[in-house]
Parts: sequence; structure tokens; C-alpha cells
Amino acid sequence: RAQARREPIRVGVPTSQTGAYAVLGEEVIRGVQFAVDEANAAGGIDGRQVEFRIGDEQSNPDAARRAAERLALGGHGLLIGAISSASGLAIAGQLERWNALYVSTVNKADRLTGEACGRRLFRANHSDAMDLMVVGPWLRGRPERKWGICAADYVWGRDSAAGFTRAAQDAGKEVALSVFPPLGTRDYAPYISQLKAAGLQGVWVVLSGGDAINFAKQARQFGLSAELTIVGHAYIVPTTLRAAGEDVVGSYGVINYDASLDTPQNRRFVEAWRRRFNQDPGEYEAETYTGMRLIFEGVRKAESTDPDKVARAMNGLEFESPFGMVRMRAEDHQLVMPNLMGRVVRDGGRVHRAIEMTLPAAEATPPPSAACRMG
Amino acid sequence: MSAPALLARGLARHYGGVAALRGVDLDLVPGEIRGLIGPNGAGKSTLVDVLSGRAPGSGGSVRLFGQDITGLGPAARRHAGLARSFQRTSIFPALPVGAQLDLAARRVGATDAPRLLDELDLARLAAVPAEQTAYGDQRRLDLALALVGPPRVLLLDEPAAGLTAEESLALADRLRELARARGVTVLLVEHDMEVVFRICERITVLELGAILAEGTPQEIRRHPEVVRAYLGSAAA
Amino acid sequence: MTIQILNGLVYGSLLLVLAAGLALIYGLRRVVNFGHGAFYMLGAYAGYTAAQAGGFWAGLAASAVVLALFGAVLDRLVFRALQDRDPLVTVIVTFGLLLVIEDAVQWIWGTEGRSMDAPALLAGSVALGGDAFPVYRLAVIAMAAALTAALLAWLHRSRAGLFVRAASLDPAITAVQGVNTDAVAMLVTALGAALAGVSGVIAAPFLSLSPAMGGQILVDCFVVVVVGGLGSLGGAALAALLLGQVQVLGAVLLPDIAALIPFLTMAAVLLWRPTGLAGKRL
Amino acid sequence: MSGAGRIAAGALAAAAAGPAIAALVPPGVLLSLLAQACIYAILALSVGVLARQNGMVSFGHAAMFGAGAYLAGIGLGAPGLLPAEAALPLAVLAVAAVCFGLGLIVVRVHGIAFAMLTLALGQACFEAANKARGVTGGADGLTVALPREIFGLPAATFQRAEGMFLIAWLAMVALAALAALLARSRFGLLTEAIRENEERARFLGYGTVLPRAAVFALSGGIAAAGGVLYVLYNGFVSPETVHWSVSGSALIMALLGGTRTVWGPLAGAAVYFLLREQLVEVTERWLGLLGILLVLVMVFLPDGLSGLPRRLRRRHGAEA
Amino acid sequence: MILELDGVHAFYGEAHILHGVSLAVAEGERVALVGRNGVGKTTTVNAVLGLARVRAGAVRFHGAAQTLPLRPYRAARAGIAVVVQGRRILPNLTVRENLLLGAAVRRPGPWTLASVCAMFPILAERAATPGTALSGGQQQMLAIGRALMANPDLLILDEPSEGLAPVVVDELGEALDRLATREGTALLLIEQHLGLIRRAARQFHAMAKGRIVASGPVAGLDETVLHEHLGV
Ligand SMILES: Nc1ncnc2c1ncn2[C@@H]1O[C@H](COP(=O)(O)OP(=O)(O)OP(=O)(O)O)[C@@H](O)[C@H]1O
Ligand SMILES: Nc1ncnc2c1ncn2[C@@H]1O[C@H](COP(=O)(O)OP(=O)(O)OP(=O)(O)O)[C@@H](O)[C@H]1O
Ligand SMILES: [Mg+2]
Ligand SMILES: [Mg+2]
Repeated sequence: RAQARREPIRVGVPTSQTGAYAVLGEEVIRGVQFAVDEANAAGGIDGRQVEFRIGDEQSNPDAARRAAERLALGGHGLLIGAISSASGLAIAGQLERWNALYVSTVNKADRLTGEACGRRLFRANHSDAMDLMVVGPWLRGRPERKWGICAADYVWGRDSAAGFTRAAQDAGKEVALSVFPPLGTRDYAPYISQLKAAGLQGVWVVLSGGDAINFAKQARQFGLSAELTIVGHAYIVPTTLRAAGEDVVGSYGVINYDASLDTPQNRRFVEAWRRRFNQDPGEYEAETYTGMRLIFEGVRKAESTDPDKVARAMNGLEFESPFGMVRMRAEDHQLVMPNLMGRVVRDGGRVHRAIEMTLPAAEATPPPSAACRMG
Repeated sequence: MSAPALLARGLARHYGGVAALRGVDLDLVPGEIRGLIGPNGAGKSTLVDVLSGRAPGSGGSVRLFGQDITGLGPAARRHAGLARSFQRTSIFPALPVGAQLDLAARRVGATDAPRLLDELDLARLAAVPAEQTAYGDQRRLDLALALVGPPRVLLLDEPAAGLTAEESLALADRLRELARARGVTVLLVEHDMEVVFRICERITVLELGAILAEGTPQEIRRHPEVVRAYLGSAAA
Repeated sequence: MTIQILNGLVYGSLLLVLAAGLALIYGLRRVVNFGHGAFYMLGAYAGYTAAQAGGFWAGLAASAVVLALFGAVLDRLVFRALQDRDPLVTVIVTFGLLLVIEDAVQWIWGTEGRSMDAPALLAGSVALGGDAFPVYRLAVIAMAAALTAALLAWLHRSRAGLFVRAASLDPAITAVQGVNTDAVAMLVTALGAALAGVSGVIAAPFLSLSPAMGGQILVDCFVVVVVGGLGSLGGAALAALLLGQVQVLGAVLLPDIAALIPFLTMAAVLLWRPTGLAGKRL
Repeated sequence: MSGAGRIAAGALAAAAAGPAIAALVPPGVLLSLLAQACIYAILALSVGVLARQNGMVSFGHAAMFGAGAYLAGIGLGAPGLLPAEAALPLAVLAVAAVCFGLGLIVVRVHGIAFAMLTLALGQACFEAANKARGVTGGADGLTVALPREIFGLPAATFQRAEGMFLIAWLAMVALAALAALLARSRFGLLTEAIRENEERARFLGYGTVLPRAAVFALSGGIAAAGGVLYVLYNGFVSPETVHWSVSGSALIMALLGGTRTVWGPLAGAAVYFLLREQLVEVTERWLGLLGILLVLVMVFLPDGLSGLPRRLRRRHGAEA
Repeated sequence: MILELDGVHAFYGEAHILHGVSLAVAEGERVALVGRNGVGKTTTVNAVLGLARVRAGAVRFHGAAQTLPLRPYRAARAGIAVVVQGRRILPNLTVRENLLLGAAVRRPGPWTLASVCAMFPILAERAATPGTALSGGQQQMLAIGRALMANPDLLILDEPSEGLAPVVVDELGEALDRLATREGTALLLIEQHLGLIRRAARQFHAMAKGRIVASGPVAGLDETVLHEHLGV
């Protein structure tokens, strides 16, 4: 029994080291690394050391499946960190076969906690539906009446645009124009020109990664950002700020996490993070860290590293995280957590985000989807 | 008298501004070997192209044994019994010589492929990819592809070019044999006058896309215009 | 609408410079260069680093020089060895190059996106038809026009240009005339790579830099070269301008199929004219 | 017909090797990789058949592969509509039929332009897979639940590495034998002739469009068969499967192996797939390393891997 | 000696085609190379041009031994121009550009655009059309004109009479004769057309199976010799 106790906790991290999402993969790896080092420095979890192993999912679900398979069958069955929702879903279908569990920390698709939900599948980050929960209350307090939408033309962009339109209508606003540039559009000029010509007061932007950076730059060059209010979904994230900070000053957006979040746990977390990496943690880093905490607490409660037992233990688990006390909802395996709204500001030479509104966990998390039937 | 083997009326073709053919009429009697000569650029290859369906004519009509084939593509014309060879060798570079002949024979149900290989001295190359054979071998292969069958009407565009003198004469004899024994009608474009004079009963001379003269070898040899524009010392 | 046409012209101009390099390399080496997008990216990053020290114009020059050297070395070490091979083999080789360059760029510059400022001279915007239009974008059109004109004049008016065109049609026979076709090919590959590099720097101030930038633009670039007629510079120029317009108009008028528009254009042109707009080479 | 006999004998021997390999390799990651390698080998085979018989290089075969996967997935997802035993072959036939129709049009385009045209068509399918959310699930992909039994085999057989490896192996051998028989047939010779000189083939009396379209259809059908196995094994398919990078990988596999022989692409697929997986394991910089290896292999092995035996033999001969 | 082959063994890939060919052409010399199809005449030219691989033996231009593998542009730079078999006109270059390409080595001499066009007037007429839009015989004229543009010391012609009308062959014979007598240009003529050989050449070498099997003055090319080597 003493032998078993010293068995290390092996975490498998199928994430993108190459491909379109390699930047996000780096953030995930930092989050994992930090959590593991912190746990090991504290003598491990219940005396167990933590090890992790990375598999390159190449920003591609097919490769994600293989990476996860190799990790799971190689003894790293506690999986975390795939980037795209499709990768998460591709892994989700195999968990029983591999005797593994998977914690999403980046995948936003509602399906993961809806139709596709499962006994071994958990989400420790915000779903799309959660992000849209903050928009309604925020919009109500805004003066702009006539809105436009610029969203990447795929599931995420379309869903977000539809959600925003609903929220806007509920708040008594009008959505006058929606444009959907294809994913990976380089030149947004044709879209920006259309948005400018439509006499809007605000634009809801649903772009991420390089798309967001390109849009931000070009919107500023054409004077769009100076003319109207820009609000984004996953738009004012640290990577955008680092690459094109000046171009997004003044823009608003949903912020899933910010270092300035005022909880005691977060203050400790941020301080340690800054010492280690010399910069603030971003959303994917904090959420991945939270996902790792979920795994650790699950192992502690299950007193086992067997994924099956850990998954059972995670149901309804409450634990401390940078977001404060959070709970893994048993019904759909969504972590119940708060969400934020903020703005990019410059003070002095530093460009950073300022939180303008915090929606507490209970309000930020919609009720479990009826589509989810736990097997 | 049966229908002419090949009957062309008013064939014309332009390349941009250049009129390569300006209304050419041609009547080939079955079993005839007709020589088609003329200066370089006279339009001989163009005429063969139009007759064989390689290039669309900009006017005129072609009949094969009474059947109007004007609008047909090359494959359909081959089925109607018309075959051709090419001035610029046109073969299947990577395929073995023997397989190419098989292919040509099979489509028209011919059985003479092995014999042709022998007669054209290609049998030793049957298994060699065509691109690895000498230029003259490739020329003979091109010819063989047209000869299998044999077809009812054969259009040959400079078949003797690149052959040795001996081979040219052998070719001439073979064509005569085909015409006599099998009734094949041949339109022979050739600059080797020895071959032409040896086997053609009639010769058509083309110049600047129009017919300059037509007649027996003796008549053509004595035709002053033809001698000046084309034959030179070969008239002797 | 004038603004939109101008927008189309800007992207078309960028594609034009990039595709000119691809067409040149294809013409001479029969290499369908899958690495071309990577050259573009490498050029952008090299220019970015140089620009941090010496500003935009230094970046532009540095990128041209670095990429030209890179192209020359590549031609000498790889393309020359492959010159008698099936062109498909070179497809794999250039695909390999693409992987190597992308990986190297990630290694050196990291995965995060970066951005570069337009030169002070070309910053700001001008009023066009009552609307603001960035000056830099106008400059992109001008730079592309100048480069293309110079290139066409060189190819069609100079002796060296004649050798280049001849070598791209039949290298063996051109060499038999006494032209050192290996040297010509090296020069042209260097030039093609330099054009890719330059277009990377030209793009940087409005399209930003990321390790994915090469892959994204490569497909558009292929569309341009194929629609134009492989290896034809004039055709590529026409196709680039066409594609720029079609994309903008598509984004505005047929937003639902915007992503498909380059492909539909290509399919339509090829089915109408299987050899592309120019239908012949260079 | 001794050639056909040789092919049959080779196919039987290869088929018998499948269970032997399955018995030797312990079930686990390696066997799962082998199963996937076989599935991709089928895709590479389809690209190779097209290149060998028609001289056409496709950059869009992921579309046929993906179409097979999606159609099978959709068919399996609507069990009331069709039994799985009908849905799977129908997916293959549907793709082949569409390819035939398409082939009648696209074979007029040659060389690199053809490659780009297929790239365009492939990307159109990619976009369609992304857009048709109602049917395909869009970018998030399609999750497919298998019926309890297919062809009398429990669903688990298709989803476990041991089962799928054998199935994919046998399918690969059967399809390769089919391709080899085709290549030896008169029809095969005709398509090669058309590949070499389409004009002359017409002057020999052959229509050239139908044979080319037929090869295109066959190739599309083979790719679709690979796609069907893919979705059976993974229970999931997303637009990335249709992306041109997958077409590109398939082409690399085929060319790496060499398209002069039928088995070349199979070898290429196995080597490329397993090598890539191995490199991913070993180093974070696997992409660059893979690139360097590709360049070196192609510079030093002109005919791909399938040219290797001949080169070795020649070297041997030279020494002797 | 302008050109010397010394025991040359040449290959296409692994196929061994030339088995020790030795042959020399001196300044102003007029040599014919004859033989049946496939004996290696073109391969001999290709060996000089580096288009066939020389694995043993030496190739010398103006007495200077050439390093192997031979680069295709070396011969032209040494003043050796070739009319290749099958013409190989560059398709999308105009007639004029094809001719200018022939002058790539920029050697001074009597041949210029003007003098070549005087010899083949059709080339002036069609100067601006693409090279392959010419008829077969016209292309042959262009190929000859292109080689002359180099003002060579030695002109190698590989079956130049192919596809030419008989009068043009007469003219070609005369022109080659003039070229050799007036300009002192050496000739290496590969031909099947006996009239042209007699007119243009003085010495002959006969080839069989990749070897030179007989040599002598063209005047001595009697029926038996011809039959043996050319099959007349
Ligand atoms: N593709 C083309 N484009 C433009 N003009 C062409 C083309 N092909 C041939 N011509 C011209 O048409 C005329 C007739 O050419 P054609 O090839 O029929 O001549 P020919 O009688 O066969 O000559 P030769 O004996 O030299 O082969 C020539 O003046 C030629 O230059
Ligand atoms: N690319 C090649 N690969 C392999 N063998 C070849 C190749 N080209 C030619 N050969 C072979 O080389 C030999 C000599 O060919 P070559 O072309 O030199 O003959 P030639 O004397 O010029 O004949 P011709 O009178 O037909 O032009 C031939 O037997 C031919 O089969
Ligand atoms: Mg002709
Ligand atoms: Mg020869």
C-alpha cells in the first residue's frame, strides 16, 4: 500500500506544439508546468510526485487523437490541454477505450458539455454560452444602439454572432450588419470598409490569433477603432496585446481571466507566476492551471491515479482556484466559475486590460444543457 | 466506279493572318498512291492535319468512301478507316515498342502487328521503351503505328525523313505492296524525290496553300514552275 | 465602391510581387515551390529584425539580400541536383524546405504574432472620396507596379532576359548555344526568392507576422500562378489583379462563399482555358 | 496470364502476413499506429493509381477520403435510414460515381494545373464540410456512434487496434492487388498510353476521356474506402481530414514510395507515417527534421523507395 | 585541331552507347559522319555537348582537354556550333529571338541577323512569329540559321537536310560549301543524303555499333563502301 502511494501522478498533455495553435499550446504548457512544479515543490499530492508528458497534437484532431492515445496507453491517462474543440471532441470519443479522462481548458464548444458530454470528459474553462452570458448585462449599460458584427466564418464565429444578436435584441439594441470573413483572412479591408459605411456605433468582433492581430491593425489604420466601439470575444487576450497592443487600446472585450482578479488565491497565484515567468498569466494559462488543480484534487479525493476513479471523484468537486472557490458541476461536468468584461487601457507606457464588470459564478454559468446525458 | 477513297473540297485553314490552306480540292482513287510535294511551308502538313481531324478546317468538306467525315474527331476517323503518321514523331515515349503496336492493332482488330515489327526492324526493340531508341527507330515506330491494320486510307507526313536511303526504298516498296495487294490508298507527303517518283502514279504540288500542279511523275518533273520552286537538282 | 476596388488592388499587388517570384522559379527550374510561402515568411521576419535596427527601408533591403543569398545557395545545393528529375520530386523537396523554414522561424522568433510599423514617410491616411485610406496601402500598389514593370522590361528587353526565357523553355538547347544555364538558374532562383522576401516585408505593416503567414498566402499565390498560366509573368500579373478584385467583390457581394472564391475562380478559368490565362510560358 | 498469377500469389502471401504481424505486435500504441498507417496507405495508393495510370497528380484526394468518411459517418448516424452494411459500400460507390462525373470534365486539364484544380475542388469540399453544420457538425467535427454490429462483427472490432489493423491490412492488400491487376490489363496499358501521348492515342482510334475518367473514379473510390475505415476506427471526422495538407501528405507518401510501382505508395505511406510519429515522439523540432529527411531522401533516391531495390542490385552488380 | 575525341565511351544512364570513338576535325576541315540508324552518330554529338555522359576517353577543344562531366555550354564557347537533330526550336520565342539566342557567345564574324536572313528569306518574313509556328522545313532553316549566328569555327550538323525541300537542300549544299571555302569554317556533317555529303564534305568516317569502322576521302565513297555502311 505504501508502494502504491508513491506511484507518481502522470498527466498527459496533448497540445499544439506546431500548427496554427502553437502559440496557445505554449500557454497550456506553461500552465501545466507551473502547476506541476508548484505541486512537487509542496511535496507532491498526498506524497505523490507529479510527472507530465507532452504530445504534439499539431493543431489537428487526427493528430490529437494519436497524441492522446500514445499518452493514455503509455500510462499518462489524465489528459489535459488540447486546443481546438474538434481535438477535444476527437479525444472525448476514445476515453473509455483508453481508460483515460480528459479535462478541457481551452475548448469552448458548447457540445463538449452538451450532446458530447461524458463520464470522463470535463471542462475547466468557459464555454461559448458562458462568454455570451456576460455580454447582455454589459450591453444594457452601454449607450451604443446600432451594432455590427465581424465574426470568423466557422462554428465559433457563427454561434457567437447569433448569441450576440440575441443578447443585443434583449437589451433593446439593433444589429444592423454582420460580416463573416473566412478563417485565416489576411486582408480585412473589404470588411472594414463595409463596417465603416454602415453607420454603426459598435462592432462585436469574434476573431482570434493571427486573425485578431490583423484585424486590429487594419481597423486602426482605416480609422475604424477610432470611430466606434469595438468589443471582442476572446479578442483582447494577452497574445493580441503583445503583438498589437497599441492597436487595441480602447477596445472592450470578454475577459475570461485577468491577473488583476481580486481573490486571495489569485493574488498568490499571480505573485508566484510573475516570479517564475516575469509576466502576467493569461486566460489559457490560468485556466489550464485550474484544470491541473482539478486533476490534483480529484486524485486526492479518489486516493488513486486510476482515471476511472479520479473521474468519479471529480463529480461535484469543489476546490480553490485563481477564480476563487469553484465547483465541478456533476450534471454536465462544467466548472462553475465567474466571468469578466473589460477594456484595454494605456497608463504610462504600459498597455493592459482593466476589468469593468465581474459576473459571479452563479450568474455566469448557464444551467446544464438538456442535451447532456451522462453515460 | 465506286466512290473516291478520299474526296476533299475547298479545304481552308488560317493561322492568325497566315492562310496555310486556301481552298484545296483532292480526289484519291482507291488503291492509289498520291504524292503530295511542295516547298517548305506550302501547307502540306496542314492539309494532312485537316484531313485527319487534328486541326479544324475553316472551310470545306472531307468524304471517305462517300461518308462525310468533316465534323468527326480523330478517333472516329480512325474507325472509318483513316490513319496517319506525323512529321514530328508522335509516339508513347515510356511504353515498350511492342506494346504500342499491340495497342494500335487491338483497336482495329488487326493481326499484322508482329509482322510489321519484323519488317520495320523493330522486333529487336519490342521490349525497349521508345524513348531509349534512336531517332530513326522512333520514326519507324511512328510509321508502324499508322500502318497497322492496314487502314483503308493512309496519310503519311514525311515517313522517310530520318531513315537511311536503303530503308527509304524499302519503305517505298512496302507502300506499293500495300496499295496493290490490300488496296490501301496513300497520301504521301515527302521530300525524298526518289521515293516519290518511284511509287506515285500521280503527284499533287502545293504552293502557298493552293494546288500549283497535278500530274504524273513525268509531267511534274518537266513542270518548269515546280522545278524552279521545288525540285531543283532532284528533277534530273 | 472605389475604396473596395482599391482594397482589391492592394492585395492583388502584394500577390503579384510574390507570385512573380514563384513564376520565375517555376519557369527556370520547373520547381513548383511549396517553400515559396515560407520564403515570404522568412523575408518578413528577416526584414522585421533588420527594421528594428534600421527602420523599414533597411528591413526591405536586408530581406532582399538575405533571401537572394538563400535562394542562390538553395539552387546550387538542391535544385541543381534535381534538375533532371521528375518535377514531382521537387514538389516533395520544396515541401521539405517549407517544413524546415517554418520550424526554424518558430525556433528563432517564437510562435507569437508580431507586427511592424509602416515607415514614417508613409504613415497616416489620405482622404479619398470622403473616406480615409491609409497612405501605406497606396504605396504598396506603387511598389508592386514599379517592380513588375522593371521585371518585365528586364525579361523582354535585355539579353539576360532572353537567356532566362530561353532557359525556361529548353535548358539543354539554351546551354548548347553557349549560355551557362546553371548560372542563369541560380540568378533567377535568387531573384525569385528575393521577390518573395520583399513581398513579406511589404506585407508586414498591414498583415502582421506569424509563423502561419506563409501557408495562408501560398495557396492564393498558386492560384495566381496557375490561373495566369504556369511560368507566365504577364499572366500572373493579370491573375493577381483579378484575384484581388474577385476576393474583395466576393467578400462584399457573396459573403457566404467568400472563402471559396479564389478556388472557384481558378476552377472556372482552368475549365475554360486549361493552360491558364496566358496559355504559354513567360 | 502468369503475371496475374504472380499478383494473386503476392496478394495471398501479403494477406497472410497480416495476422502474423498482428500476432507479433502487442496490442497497444504500435498496433494502433499500424492500423492508421494502413488506412493512410490506402489513401496513398489511390493517389498513386491516379499518378501511375493517368499521369495526374492530385492535390485534392483528401476530399474523396473525407467524403467517404463523412458519408459513412452520416449513414451510420441515421440507422433508421439505411443498415450500416448498405451505408458503407454506398459511401464508396457514391464518391466513385461523383468522381466519374467530375472526371469527365477535369481530365481535360493537365500537369500542375490539374494538381491545382484538384486542390481547388478539395478546398471547396473543405469549406463545404465547415459550412454544412447541420450535416457535418462544422469545424467541431462529426462524432459517429457505431451500431452494435456491422457485417456481423461487433462494433468494438472496428474500434480496437487489433481488429482494425487486420481489416485495414486486408483491405489495403485487396485494393493494391486490384490496382496491380488493372495496371497489367489492356485497359491499364491504354491509360498509360493516353498518359504518354493523348493525341496519338486518339489517332489510333481511342476515345481518351472515358478511360481517364474511369481511372479517376477508381482512384476516388479507393480513397473513399480509406475514409470509411478511418471513420469506423476513429468514430470521429472533422474538416481537417479534408484539408489540403492531408492531400499533400498523401501525395508525399505516394511519391516517397515511388509511383512507378503499385506497392511504392504503400511503402511510402508506412515509412512516412511511422517516421513522422517517431519524430514527434523524439523531438519538439520534429517538423524541421522531417523536412530535412524529405529533402535528403528525394535528392538521393530519385525513384523513391521503390527504386531502392533496383539501385542496390545495380550497385551490387557493379561490385561483382 | 578544333575538336578531338579520343577513345570516348559515352552513356545514357547505364546504357553504354559509344565504345571508344576517336575522331578529330581540324581547322577548315570538312568531315562527314555516316552510319545507319542508331549506331551512335547523334550520341557522338551529344558527347561533345555533354548531353551524353562521357565516362572514359578525352574530349579536346582546340587542343585543350575538357574536364568531365562536360558542361553543355563549353562547346559553344570554344566556337563549336551545332544544328541538333530534331531542330529543337524554342517554342515561345520569336524567330528573331531564336536567332539572337544563337549569338549568345558573341563571336565576331560574317554571320549576323541580316546575313542569315539573306540566306533564308522566310526567316525575315516571319521574324516576329513564334518559332514553332513555322513549318517543319522552315524550322530546319531556323535551326541552321541559329547555329550560324554563333560564327563558329566548327559547325556540326546532325541530319540538316531532314524535311527540307530538294531545292533547299541544293542551296544548303552550296551554302555549306561556300561557308567552308570562303570563311574557312570547319564542318562535321551527319547525313543520309548522299548528294549533300558529296557536295559539302571531303573526308568521311563511318560508324557502326558505337565505333568508327571506316574512314577515307568522300571521293572514295564508292558503292561497296556505301552499301556496307549506309545500306545503299
Ligand atoms: N501553329 C502555327 N501557327 C502559325 N502558322 C503556322 C502554324 N503551323 C504552320 N504555320 C504556317 O502555315 C504554313 C503551312 O505550314 P505547313 O506545316 O503545313 O507546311 P508544310 O508544307 O508541311 O511544310 P514543310 O515541308 O516544311 O513541313 C507555313 O507558312 C507555316 O509557317
Ligand atoms: N535516352 C536514351 N537512353 C538510352 N538509350 C538511348 C537513348 N537515346 C538513344 N539511345 C540509344 O543509343 C543508340 C544510338 O543512338 P543515336 O541517337 O546516337 O543514333 P544515331 O546514329 O544518331 O541514329 P539516327 O540515324 O536514327 O539519328 C541507339 O541504339 C539508341 O537506342
Ligand atoms: Mg510539313
Ligand atoms: Mg541521330
